[in-house]
Order: sequence, then C-alpha cells, then structure tokens
Amino acid sequence: QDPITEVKIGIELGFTGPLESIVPAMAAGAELAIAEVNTAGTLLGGATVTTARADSTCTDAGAASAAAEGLVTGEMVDAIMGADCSGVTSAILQNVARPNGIVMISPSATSPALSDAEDDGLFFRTAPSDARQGVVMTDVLMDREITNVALTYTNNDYGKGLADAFQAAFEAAGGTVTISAAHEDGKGDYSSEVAALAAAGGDVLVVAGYTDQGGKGIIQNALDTGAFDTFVLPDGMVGQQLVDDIGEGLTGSFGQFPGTDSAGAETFQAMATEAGFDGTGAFAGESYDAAALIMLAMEAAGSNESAVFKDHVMDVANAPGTEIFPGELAKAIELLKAGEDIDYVGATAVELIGNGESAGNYREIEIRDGAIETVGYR
Amino acid sequence: MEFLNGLVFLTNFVVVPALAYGAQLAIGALGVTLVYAILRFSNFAHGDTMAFGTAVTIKVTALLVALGITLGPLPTALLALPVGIAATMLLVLGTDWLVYKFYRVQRAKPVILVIVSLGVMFVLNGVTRVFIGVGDIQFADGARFVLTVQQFKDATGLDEGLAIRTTQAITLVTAAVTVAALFWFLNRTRTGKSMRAFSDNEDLALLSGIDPNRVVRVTWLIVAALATIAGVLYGLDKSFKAFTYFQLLLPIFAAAIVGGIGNPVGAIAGGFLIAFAEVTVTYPLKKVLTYWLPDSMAPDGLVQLLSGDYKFAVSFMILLIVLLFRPTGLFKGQSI
Amino acid sequence: MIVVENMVKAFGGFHAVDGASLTITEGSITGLIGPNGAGKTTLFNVIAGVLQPTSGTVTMQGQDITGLPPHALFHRGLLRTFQIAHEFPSMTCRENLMMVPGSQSGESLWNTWFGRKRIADEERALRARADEVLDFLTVSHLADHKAGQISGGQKKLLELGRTMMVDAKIVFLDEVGAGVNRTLLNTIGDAIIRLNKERGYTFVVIEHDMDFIGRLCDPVICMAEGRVLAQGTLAEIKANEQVIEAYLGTGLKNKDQVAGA
Amino acid sequence: MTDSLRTGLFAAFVAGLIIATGALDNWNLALVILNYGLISAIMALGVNLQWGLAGLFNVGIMGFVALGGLASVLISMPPVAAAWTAGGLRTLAGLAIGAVAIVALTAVYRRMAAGKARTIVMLALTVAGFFAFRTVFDGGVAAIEAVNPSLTGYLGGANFGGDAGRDWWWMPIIAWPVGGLLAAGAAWAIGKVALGLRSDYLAIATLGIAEIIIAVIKNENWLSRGVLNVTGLPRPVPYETDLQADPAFVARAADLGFDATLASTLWVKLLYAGLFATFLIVLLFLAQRALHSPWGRMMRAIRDNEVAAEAMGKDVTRRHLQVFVIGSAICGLAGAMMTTLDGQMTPAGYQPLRFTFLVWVMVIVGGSGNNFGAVLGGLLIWWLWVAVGEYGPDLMIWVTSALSEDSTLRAGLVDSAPQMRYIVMGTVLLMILRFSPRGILPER
Amino acid sequence: MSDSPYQDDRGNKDRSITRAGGGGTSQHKPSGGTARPAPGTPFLIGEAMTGGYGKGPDILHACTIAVEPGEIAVIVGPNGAGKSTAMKAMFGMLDVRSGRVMLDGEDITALSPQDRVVKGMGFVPQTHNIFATMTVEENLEMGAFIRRDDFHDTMTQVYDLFPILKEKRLQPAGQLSGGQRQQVAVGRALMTKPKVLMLDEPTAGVSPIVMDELFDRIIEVARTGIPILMVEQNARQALEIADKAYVLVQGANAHTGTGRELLADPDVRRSFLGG
Ligand SMILES: Nc1ncnc2c1ncn2[C@@H]1O[C@H](COP(=O)(O)OP(=O)(O)OP(=O)(O)O)[C@@H](O)[C@H]1O
Ligand SMILES: Nc1ncnc2c1ncn2[C@@H]1O[C@H](COP(=O)(O)OP(=O)(O)OP(=O)(O)O)[C@@H](O)[C@H]1O
Ligand SMILES: [Mg+2]
Ligand SMILES: [Mg+2]
Repeated sequence: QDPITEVKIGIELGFTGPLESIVPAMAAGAELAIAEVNTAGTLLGGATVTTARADSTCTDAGAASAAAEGLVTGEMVDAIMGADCSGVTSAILQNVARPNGIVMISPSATSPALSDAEDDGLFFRTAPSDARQGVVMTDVLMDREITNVALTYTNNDYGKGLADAFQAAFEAAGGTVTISAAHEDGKGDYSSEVAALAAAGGDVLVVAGYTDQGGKGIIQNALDTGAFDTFVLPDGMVGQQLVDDIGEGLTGSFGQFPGTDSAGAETFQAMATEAGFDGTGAFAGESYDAAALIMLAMEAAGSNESAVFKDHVMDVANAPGTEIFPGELAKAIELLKAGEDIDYVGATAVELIGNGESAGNYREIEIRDGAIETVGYR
Repeated sequence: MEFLNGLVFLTNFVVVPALAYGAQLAIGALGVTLVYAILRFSNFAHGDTMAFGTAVTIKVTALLVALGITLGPLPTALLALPVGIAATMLLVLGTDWLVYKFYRVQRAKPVILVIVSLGVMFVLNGVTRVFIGVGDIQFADGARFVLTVQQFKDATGLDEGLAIRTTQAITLVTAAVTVAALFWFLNRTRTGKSMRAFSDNEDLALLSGIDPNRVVRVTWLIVAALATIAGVLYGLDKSFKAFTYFQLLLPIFAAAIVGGIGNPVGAIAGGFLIAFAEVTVTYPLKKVLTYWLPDSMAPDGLVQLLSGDYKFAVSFMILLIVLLFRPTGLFKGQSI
Repeated sequence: MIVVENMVKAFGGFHAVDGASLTITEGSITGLIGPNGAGKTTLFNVIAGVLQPTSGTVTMQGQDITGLPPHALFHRGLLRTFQIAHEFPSMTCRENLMMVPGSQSGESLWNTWFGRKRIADEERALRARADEVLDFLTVSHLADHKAGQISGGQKKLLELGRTMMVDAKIVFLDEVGAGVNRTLLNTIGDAIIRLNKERGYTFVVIEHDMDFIGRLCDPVICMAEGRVLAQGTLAEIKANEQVIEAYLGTGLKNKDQVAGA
Repeated sequence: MTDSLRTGLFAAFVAGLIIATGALDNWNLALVILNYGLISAIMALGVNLQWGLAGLFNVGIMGFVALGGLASVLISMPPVAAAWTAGGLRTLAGLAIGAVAIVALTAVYRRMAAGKARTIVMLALTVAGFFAFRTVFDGGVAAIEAVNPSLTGYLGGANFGGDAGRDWWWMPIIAWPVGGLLAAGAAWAIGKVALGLRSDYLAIATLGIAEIIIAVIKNENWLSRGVLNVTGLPRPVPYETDLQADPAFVARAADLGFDATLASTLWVKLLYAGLFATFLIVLLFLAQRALHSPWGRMMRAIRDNEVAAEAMGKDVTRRHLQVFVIGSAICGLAGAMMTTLDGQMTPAGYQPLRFTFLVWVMVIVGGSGNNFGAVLGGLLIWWLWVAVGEYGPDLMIWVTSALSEDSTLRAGLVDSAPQMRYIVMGTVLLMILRFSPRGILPER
Repeated sequence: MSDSPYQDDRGNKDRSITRAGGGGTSQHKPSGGTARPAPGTPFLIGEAMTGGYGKGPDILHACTIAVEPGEIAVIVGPNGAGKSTAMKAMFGMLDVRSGRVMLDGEDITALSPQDRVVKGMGFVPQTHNIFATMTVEENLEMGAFIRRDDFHDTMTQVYDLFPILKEKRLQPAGQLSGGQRQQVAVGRALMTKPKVLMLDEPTAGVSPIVMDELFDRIIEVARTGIPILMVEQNARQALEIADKAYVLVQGANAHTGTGRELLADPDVRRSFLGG
C-alpha cells in the first residue's frame, strides 16, 4: 500500500451569520491542533495535514449542505471538523457525511436530539449534550442553597434544550423557576427581556446564552438596572472576554463548563495566546480537541479512511492509556505508533460516552477579581 | 411608599430603557424616512450605513484613547463622532455617485432602487466586516452612570432603585438636539423647503430653480449624519456588532412605517411607539401590582399580556394593527 | 335613469358636494358645468363608486347603487372616463380595448389551462370588435402602438373607445375636451352623438367649453359650491344671472388694449 | 436579439455554469446546487407571479416557505402516539374554543349595532374566550411537550408508514402540495386584511407577518418542536446507505465504472432533481399559459392602472387576492420541498436575507414579469450564492498569493474571505441592474 | 412617455429633464421685471430646433419660435404635434440636436433648466405643475425660490388675482380641484418675476370666468413688457389676444402670422380650430 502523504480535514463553521463572532477562534483552535501535528510531521508516517474551510452559515441548511458537499466530494476531505450549530450539523450529517461515509466531529452542537441521530458511527462531538448540564447546574445551585431563580435562554436548540433540561431537574429537586424567558441573539437591546426577568424576580439569574451575544447584553443590562447581581453561567457563557467586558459586576457569579481536574485548559489558553487568538472563546478548546481527535484516531487506525478510523475515535478519547494534554499531540502520535493506548484529555477533558459525545464532566467556576476561578469538579 | 416603589420600579425597567431605545430607533427611522421622502425608496442599506459610521468612529476612538485624549466622564466616542460622520458622508456620497445616481437619472422605478439598495447593503455589509471584524466591540468609556441604583436608594430611602446610564442621558439629549435641528432645517430654511419641494415633484423643483444635485447631496449628508449618530449612540449604549446593526433594520423600518413613512414626525413617534411596545406588551406586571395592590390581591402569575416568547414579533404586531386601522401610518406618510 | 338625492361628500370639515340632487333621463346627453371646485368631479367619483358618500343616495333604474364598487357598477352598465386619461400604458391600444368586456371566460385561470378552445374563439370575436371600434374612432393605425406612447388627445379617444367595447347604458365623461385640439374634439363630439343615437347610450358630460356643451348637451346642469345651481337648456343656463356671475363671466376686459399695442 | 434567442442563450449559460461546476469541480456539488436551484426557481416563479404580474410587493416570502416546511413535517413525519394520548385532543379542543370565540366575536360585531352594548359584549367575550382557550390549551400543550422532550415533545405528523414513516416513502411528495395549501390558507387570511395597503406598506406588513409566522413556528413546540428542530424527515428517494448495501445497485454502478458511494450519492440527487424539475416544468407551463391569455392581459391592466381596471369592471381586490394566494402557495410548495431535501426543519434557519431578499434578487435579476427570467434567475443567483461561498476563499488565497506568506494583510484578507460572499453578491447584483435594469430577460 | 427601460413614476416623465451635468445654481440675481431686446434678434428665440426625447426619434423638425418683449406669442396645433416638446426644448429640458436657443441676444442652448430660471425664464408645464403635498402658500414660496428679495408683494398680487387661492392658502395643493391647481401653477410661475413667461396650456380645465381672468392677467403681464409664450387649445380666445401665432404640425412650423391673420385663415380654422 502507498504511504499516505496528505490528510485533509474540512473545517465547516458559521463564518457568516449569527455565530460569526465566535467562529474565528474556533477555527483557529482547530488549526492550532493541525499546525501542531504538522510541526511534528509524524502523522501516519509523515503525512501533512491540510485544511479546507467552509461556511456553514449556522442557519441555512441548504447552503451548509452545499458547502459540505464541496468539502467532501470536491476537496475530498477525509473528515469534517464541524459544524457549529446543531441544526446545520444534523443536516450535513444526514445529507453529506453519512451518504459519503465521512467522519464528523462537532465542537459545539449540544442538542440532545443529536445523541440518538442515526449516524452509522460517523458522528462525534466534543461538547456534552445539554441534558447532562441541566442536572449539574441544579446540583451547583442546590449546594449553594439557592432555590428561587429566573431563567433566560437564547432561542435556539442549545438554549432551549438546556433551559428545558435545567428547569426539569431544578424543579424536581424542589427549586422554583420564576420565569423561563427566551431571548433572541443578534439584537442589541435587551431592556425588555430584563424588565420581564426583573418583574418575575428570583435570587439569581441563570443565563443560558453566548458570551458575545444576547447573554452578555442581558447580564450587562441586569447589572445596570440593578435587576440581578448574581448570575449563573453555563458553558456558553464562560469566557474571559465576558469577565473583561463586564468587569466588577460579575464578581460572585458562578457556573460550570465542561472540564475535569486537568491542566489542559490552561495549557490550551497559553498556546492560544501565543498563536494570537482568544483561547477562552466559547468552544475554541472543543474545536482544538475535535481536530486533535480526528488526527489521533487516524494514527491509531493507521488510515485516513473514515470507514476505518471512525472505530478508533472512542479509543483514543477514553481511558485507559496515557493522558494527553494540549501541546502533546506529537507525543500521542509516538505512543500510538508504538502501539500504546492513549487517553486524550485535551483542552476540555474529553471523555466520550454513549454514541460518541462528551461525557459531561464539569468544572464549577466562580468569578473572583476579574478571573475565572475553579472551585470544584462535578 | 408602596406606590412610589412601584413607580420607581416601572420607571427603572420600562420608562428609562424604552426612552433611550426609542430615541435610537427614532434617529435611525428618521434617516430611512428622509431617503424615502426625498429620494423615493426604502433604503435597505441604512442599517449597514449605521454600522459603517460606527465602525469608523470606533477606530478613531481607539486612536484617541491610545493618544491619551479622552473626554473625562463623557465617552471619547463623542469626540470621534464628527470623523465618523465625515467618513460616512464620503461613503454615501460615493455610493450615490457610483450607484444611485445612474438610476435616478434613468428615473428608475422605486422598487428597482430598493433592490439596488439591497445590493449596496450586501456590499457594505461585507466591507464593514472586513474593515472592523465581526466581533463584539465595547467602546464606551468615561463614567458609566449618571445615577446608580445604590445612589438612588441611598438618596431616597426607597426599596427600589433607579439607574440612569451616561449613555442613556447622552442619547436622549443628542436625540432631542438632532431632531430639533432637523425640523428647523426642513421647515424653516430655504434649503430644507427646497428638499421638500424636490421630494414632491422633481421636475417642477427644477423649474423653480432648485438644483436637484444639491438637494440629493444635502439629503445624503443629513442621512449620513443621522445614521452615524444613531449607530454610535446605539453602540455606546449597548455594544457594537456588525450583525446586530443589520438586524436593527427591521425595527427601524417598523418605526418608520408605523409613523407613516416619509414623515419625520411619524418616524420619531414610531420609534418611541415600537420601543415602548417591545418593552411593555410582554411585560409581567406581577411585581408592580404586588406593590400597588393590597396584599390580599397580590397576583400569583406573571400577569403578562402576551407570552414573552412572542416578544420578538411584538413590534410587527403593533405595526400590523396600526396599518389596519390607519393604512398610511400614524401620521399620514407618503405613498408612491 | 340615474337619480341622485341629497348627496353630501365631506373631506374633513369641507363639504365638496353639499346636498346635490339631480336626475338624469334615459337617452339624454346631459351637460354638467360649474366653476372650478364646484364638486363636479367629486360627484362623479361618488356616483361611480370611487368615493363613499358621506350621506345621500344614488339609484340607477330604480335600484339603489349607493356605495357599490366601480367594478360592480361596470357590470350594471355604468362606465366612466377620467379627467386625466387612464390608459394602460404598457399595453397596445388594441389590448386596451380587448381587456374591457367583463365575464370573458379567459379571465378564469381554470379556462386558461383547460379551456383553450373556447378562449381562442372568444378572442377572435373580441379582436374583431376592437378593430371595429378603432376604425370608428379613426385611429386604426394605432392598434399596435403602446397606449403610453400616443398623444394626449388620442388617449382620450381610446378612453371613449373602451366604453364602446361593451353595451354600456350610461357613460360619464369628465372633461374629455380639456387639452384636446378643437378639431379632434369635434370628432369626439360626433362619436358621442353617434353612440347616443345608434346605441342608445346615455351620457353625462363635464366640460368647460361652452361650444362643445352647446353642440351636444340637452339638458345642462350647473353646479356651484356642491349644489345644483341651475338646470335647463344651454340657452336658459346662459341667461341665468347666477350662472353668469359664478361661472361664465362677461368676457375679457383688457383685450383691446393689447391687440392694439 | 429576439426574445426566444435571448431566453435560449440565458438558459444555455445557466446550464453551462452548472455543468462546468460538475465537470471542473465535482458532480455532487453541481447536483446539490441544481436541486436547491430548482427549488429557488419555483420560489422565484411564485414571487414573479405576485410582483411581475400583479405588482404586489410581497416581502414575506420567508413566512410562506416556512409554512411549507411545517406542512412537510406535519405530513411526512410519523405521529407521536404518546403525545396524542397525553394531550392531543385537549390541545385541539383548546384551538377549537379559540376558533369558536373568534367566530362569535365576528358574529357579534356584524349582528349587533355599534354602541356601548356591543363593546361590552365583545370585551366580555374576548376575556372569557381567552381564558377558556388558555386553560384548556395550555394544559394540553404542557402534556404534549412533556413527552420525551429531548426527542419528541410534539404531536408529530400524519405518516403511518412503519419504520419511522419510511415505508410510506411517498408521503413527502404528498406533503409538497399540502405545503402549498397551508401557505395558500395563510395567504388568504393575510391578503384579506393586508392587500388594501399600498406598495411599501404592504411590503413591511408582509415582512412583519413573516416574522410572526416564524415566531409561531419557533415557539409552538407542540406543533413543530420549535427551535429544537425536527430531524430525520422521511424521503421520497432511497437512502444512499441502503443503496450502498444493495448488491444489485453496487453491481450496476460497477458496470458503469462508478464506485458505490459516488454512484449512490449522485443517483439520489438525480432522483430529487427529476422530481423537482417535474414540478417546476408543470408550474412553468401553467404560468406561461396563464400569462398569455385574457387572464394575463387583465392582470397586466390591473398592474398598469388599478383605478382604470376597476372602472373597467375588474374586481381588483379579488384578483389581487387570487394572485397573492397562488404565488404564496407556490412558495409554500417550494418550502415543503426544501424541508424534505434538507431532511429536517430548522425554524431558526429562516432568515429574511436568505429566504426573502435573495429570492427577490433572483426575480429582479432574471427579469420581473417574465416567467423564464424568474426561473433562470433563480438558478443563476443560487449558483452564485453557493459558488461565491465555495470558491471565494480559494480565489482570495490566489489573489493574495503575491503577498508574503506571513503578512498580516494577507492573513486578514484570507480570513475575511467568507465576508466576500456578501460583497460579491452585492456587486453582481449591482452590475446586472446597471447593465440590464429590467433583468436579464425583460418582460416581452 | 419615454421609452426608458425603467418605467417612470413621477414628474413629467422624460428622462432628459434631469440630464447629467445640469450644473448648480449660480448665485447671480435675476433682475426680473423688465426686458430689453438686443438689437437684431428677438428677445427669446428657439431657432430651427430639431430634437426629441432621450434616444428616441426627432419630434421637432427645424422648428422656430420667437417672442418679443411686450408680446404674446401663441402656439396652436393638433395633439401630439410637438407643442409641449418645443416649449421644453426652449427651456432646456431635452437635447436640441441642432438649432439654438437665444435669450436676450445670448446663446443659452447649453444651459441647464435651473440656470435658465436664474436667467429669468419662467415656465408652467402642462401636467404635474404643482407641489401636491405642499400648501398653496409654500407652492408660491417655491416659485420665488431663486429670489433673494422680499417677495410678499408679489404674493399679495397673486392672491388678488386668484382669490380662491388665498382662501385655500394653508391647504395642500394636491387636494384642490383641477382648475384650482391650474391657478396655483400659474401663480407659482408669476412668483419668479420672470423676464419671460412660458405657459403650457394654462387654461386647460378652468372655468370660462377664470379663463377670462387668466387671459386678462396674461395681457396685463405682457403689458408690463414681459414677453409671453403660450400653448393653447382654447385657440380661438388665445389667438384673439395673440400678437404672434404659430401653428405646429408634426414638429414643424406650418403657419405663422399674427393671431388675427391666422384666425382669418380658413385653412387654419378648419384644420386646427374646429371650423
Ligand atoms: N381629497 C380631498 N381632500 C380635501 N378636499 C378636496 C379633496 N378632493 C377635492 N377637494 C375639494 O373639493 C372641492 C371640489 O373638487 P372637485 O374636484 O369635485 O371640483 P370640480 O368641480 O371637478 O372642479 P374642476 O372643474 O376644477 O375640475 C374643491 O374645492 C377641492 O379643493
Ligand atoms: N416623454 C416623452 N418621451 C417620448 N416621447 C414623447 C414624450 N412626451 C411626448 N412624446 C411624443 O412627442 C410627440 C409630441 O408630444 P407633445 O407633448 O409635444 O405634443 P403636444 O403638441 O403638446 O400635444 P398636446 O396638445 O396633446 O399636449 C408625441 O408624439 C408624443 O408621443
Ligand atoms: Mg374636475
Ligand atoms: Mg402638450
């Protein structure tokens, strides 16, 4: 058999559209992992990894499918890192990835519906399903003896899914959700949302949104008007940028995001800063991990054929094996080459369960003195 | 006391924000309405013109701050605003010369111009993003509040607080000044009247010795100024993001139309109507009623007129209701 | 044939038509004159269903037609022309005429798909009729011209031609003469008389040209300030003091001074 | 140049673009573009009927497309039995109460004389009706949405074919015309109230109505699963994976010299293309016949001068309603097709830029008032929309290849390539309008 | 209507009116009021004008029209003969392909319409001749747009001439009846205090009494030395007061003479005056 000289990974994210502001950091995260592997130059006995970007638009299933078609049948990519939004992700999966038998790892599609999607074993995600996070968030609140909360979520499958999961868990645990109100991203003015939330009242405000979208607008407005002073921040809301933007007011707010007791996140952030992008941006770490997993699975399988390496994704992601952190991809490749097992931890403590989604180990954080501090793990 | 608390609560969460938002919409809608009245088309590129002007202002603000020039308690962006306005003026004049003029000379149907403005919108959309990026940018500096919740509580001893942000105060003052200046200009000055004449009957304006090119130029200049001011005020009060400004187009159009498109008074009324409607229609009265009603009657539910889910659609529902009963808007607008 | 009773049409507080009552007899050519702003056009618009009356009634052949929409009135045989010609500019003159007849089977979508044969037959007949009308109006050479590109007077002829495509009962003409060359106006006048004689159309004619009114109309109604001021033959009207004062005037004062200069 | 020659050349050009995409890049992409292009062409045809023929400025296309999508879900998805037992009937009862209340209200409004009494009765009816409706309806909805919310939580559709509806593979095709009917129903109601408005007002009213329709689809989870999306819609064509597993198919593909994956993906797309093209051709045929008939002449007259048309006995309001309903129905049909092709319904994906303005661009560029123009414009603009996204970044890399590898300008430009889609779309639109202002195929 | 590919929607509907390069308002003040002919040529003359709309065919064929101070010149002719077109050509609203327009001895063929207004030409078009959404008073003010002096006297004069306008002073002109609008249009032109006044069918649609008034006023204006050029279909009355008259047929001069001469010409009477 000919040696493999080139591996091509498609990066399909919403470069335009509602998520366009967080996507550049995500793409940069994925490309960081790829650059790392290329620097090592040892993948599959010396193959170079190239990338091809495509625009998922986040919202338009038709355009996303066409773009994916271009990646898979035009650019002949071996795997896809993407997509970002759950809607287009499932469209690409069904319309392009499955028919062509191409592996897809999404860094940010968290809709519970994707857990049971028919995928022929081709689909994975480095973000956990929202169902799990709802339970974790309930625990965090209950431990702090907070039982009366207001809830707002971004009106998409992520926000709604998370809000529903949380509300169910929280009420089952005896808590009260005074109001569960959606907010639309891509607006600037959130005073009416905050007015409604304030009128309903609650000890804290749970904001299931994005750091640079409506979520931020809501927090800013709530602080300014004195509606709430403590916020609960799930994964989409945890980011240094938010802390920097809001400043003092966020002190004391808390939340959780995927992560284990590992140094991976900090390493990744340092690497990102070095590479010139914001490593704390939502799903940047997940993107790094998604790309890394694709390449490591290839190495483990000794092949860049999706049909072959799709069965190795879970192996490299999970224990047993040597733990692999960001910046150690070269080492991982060596280990795999040597026939050893690895346990990829990466930037977000990846642990794949079920049909190939992140297990949902969460890191509980609190904002103190303008920094995100870890207070525990769940 | 109870009553006062309720009142303050309502003011803090409804009146103040809606006033500021309404003022921003109103200035935006004024721009749309002027283009409509004088150049006769619905300018879909207006949102992106706002974004462009704001983007330039942001760049200049950054430069000023880097140079150590600030305005003390006021946002530095106010200092940069004239530059932003000037740049936007150049932009729209350039666009007019390059694009719109051709169709004006050809006397194209308004809908052609609408579609042309759609093309301009696409281009401008891209240009702005390439120029400043797609991210979220916060550029307000200086003092954040004129009055904070805590200050208010301390001063009055009430349970509820009232906050007024600097940007909200600036927005209202600027809006008032801008609108007054515009009205004075349109109704009192020769140039203003000639613009109205031109908007009414282009040929006859010509026969009265009015220079059409000058009218068009002045219109664009005013529109550029209005767009930049609206954009910067909005960005100061919230934050800047290219996509948000594109989205803003819908409420701005709704405001212009509700008021009666082509009618400046209507644009302002429309702006405030839409803003207040968005805040109040889905507003849960629970807490206010708890203050105002005797304890025994305090409500259990949220007491919402309309479920919050539909908040996004509220401005359009208002729009439809108004149009059904007054088909040309609140203040009679022009209709082609 | 048409009876208008106590018609009032107010714009805001201003009564453009203010209690006008008049009767139009079948088979007549009635002239309607009056100073500018007397409410003639407004009265037309109310009768023709373009405006809703504030109060008052209109009956046509004994049936109440107050407030019916224009298209319904058309089907009852009431047609009108416009003070400013309302042609269909992007259609040819022939098409302008062919579109007129109501209840063409080709106006139902279903028939356009499944009733081609019937439509073809109808179209042939319509076309023949349109050409006949164009001929009658001495403008057959314009049949394939776009109606937007013919001269003002020709547009007025076309307006009149449309009323001939169907068997109208009553036709309202609003200032057919304004801006039309007098020689052409005579042609139009002849056409009106022929229609009246040969086809029995009833006409109501608004016009400021007394010669034209004189040639065509009997009786003549004069309106002023929204009311009927006088009614009778043109000679009677011309002799009416009030009419002279409000409408006709007494001729030029300065004429001689200039002609001599 | 004669009209038919011009049409022929334009058609050849568009076909050439798609074929070139296939030949030079890849056939799968070309077929994807063709499929979505055919659907876009149908939408453009509908809008052209409204604008080109009747001068109705409808900017609410998105809403009708979304209704079509909803129909696709309601017809082609299997029903969720548990949800029906939990609260299906109660929800329907709630809706019935609401409908009765509205009927009663209109009856009171019509029958009773205006005055205080009527106002009071109407107010009382409104309040009572509203509360009755909410109590019954909300309970039902809550019950439905509680049924396995992460996967269903809605009533599902009417497809009783086993295996998640796949046995009744033809149901999606039924769903398409139903989508048209649903959109037509909505258009009728909207037209009844809004068609009296003039140009820009109608435009903005329809824009608003579209947003409201989307809001309903996004929030009424019991009906449409809202923002949680409905995925895995059955298809009227075989699944690629099934084909790949079918030895007969693999053998036949091998005979033709294709590998199974490629053959299956192409075959499925070709089948879709055939279905869509059939619908398009039938619609185009009907539209052409209508246009060149007394009906079309009447519509042109109405567009030219409504007042005169009204005076010539044409019921302008009724005709406007007719065209509005038909045009919207066509958009609904296309929307249902698109949802089937996507294999899922994503309410958040309905953005005015994509589903309203882009369609308008298609119509104007193609040539409003000309059915062929609209259809070809649909295909052309859709090709461009995809092609710019597809080839833009490559082009940018090529353009900037003169700059040094690590210049920040180059990096910046390459990064902003996706934004170029907007710039290029805008520029092309402006160019076409500049040099052929009535579109590429002007009316007559 | 022009054959522009865009379809027109407002104004007089010819693209040529806003032709490119129509310069800015020059600031020099019109002297207004009196006119004095340069020796040798008439005060205002369109000489051998040939031209048409846009890229369309020629409508005018070597058509000549002139008027002297204190004179009333009347153009008559069948519909579509090119009378309005000739007026527009003299006002610079369409390209004159050959021939020239002279005002007071100066060649103004290349000037834009606004510049001609500044030079003292006033024009009332046949249609669309008022600002419909502006009040009657604002309409008159716009007539005085290029005047920098106090124009209230002129306005009083106009109100004296058309008392109905004073009554409807604050009403939008678009709500007036056909004849009232015509009065506004003429009033607007008078506000310019023009050196030469051009009227395109000023009496179309006005009642006999107002028509007489209008003619009277036109005579008065002419008597002050301002040349007046008008198109009329009420030809008999117009010719009676005309010092000079032109009959146009198909864009060319068919007959020229004094008003009385033409009135007496049986050929002219039959073909153009309705017998
Ligand atoms: N929409 C309107 N709003 C307010 N006033 C109006 C409106 N339409 C007409 N009028 C007024 O009603 C009066 C009658 O107008 P109308 O057009 O009927 O006159 P007319 O008799 O046809 O005159 P003319 O002979 O000049 O055409 C006028 O004084 C006019 O100002
Ligand atoms: N805007 C235009 N574009 C193209 N052709 C035009 C335009 N306006 C007028 N025409 C044509 O020019 C010719 C002369 O028109 P003009 O308006 O000068 O006639 P007129 O003598 O004023 O007639 P009337 O007495 O009916 O007003 C006509 O054949 C007409 O069709
Ligand atoms: Mg009238
Ligand atoms: Mg004329």
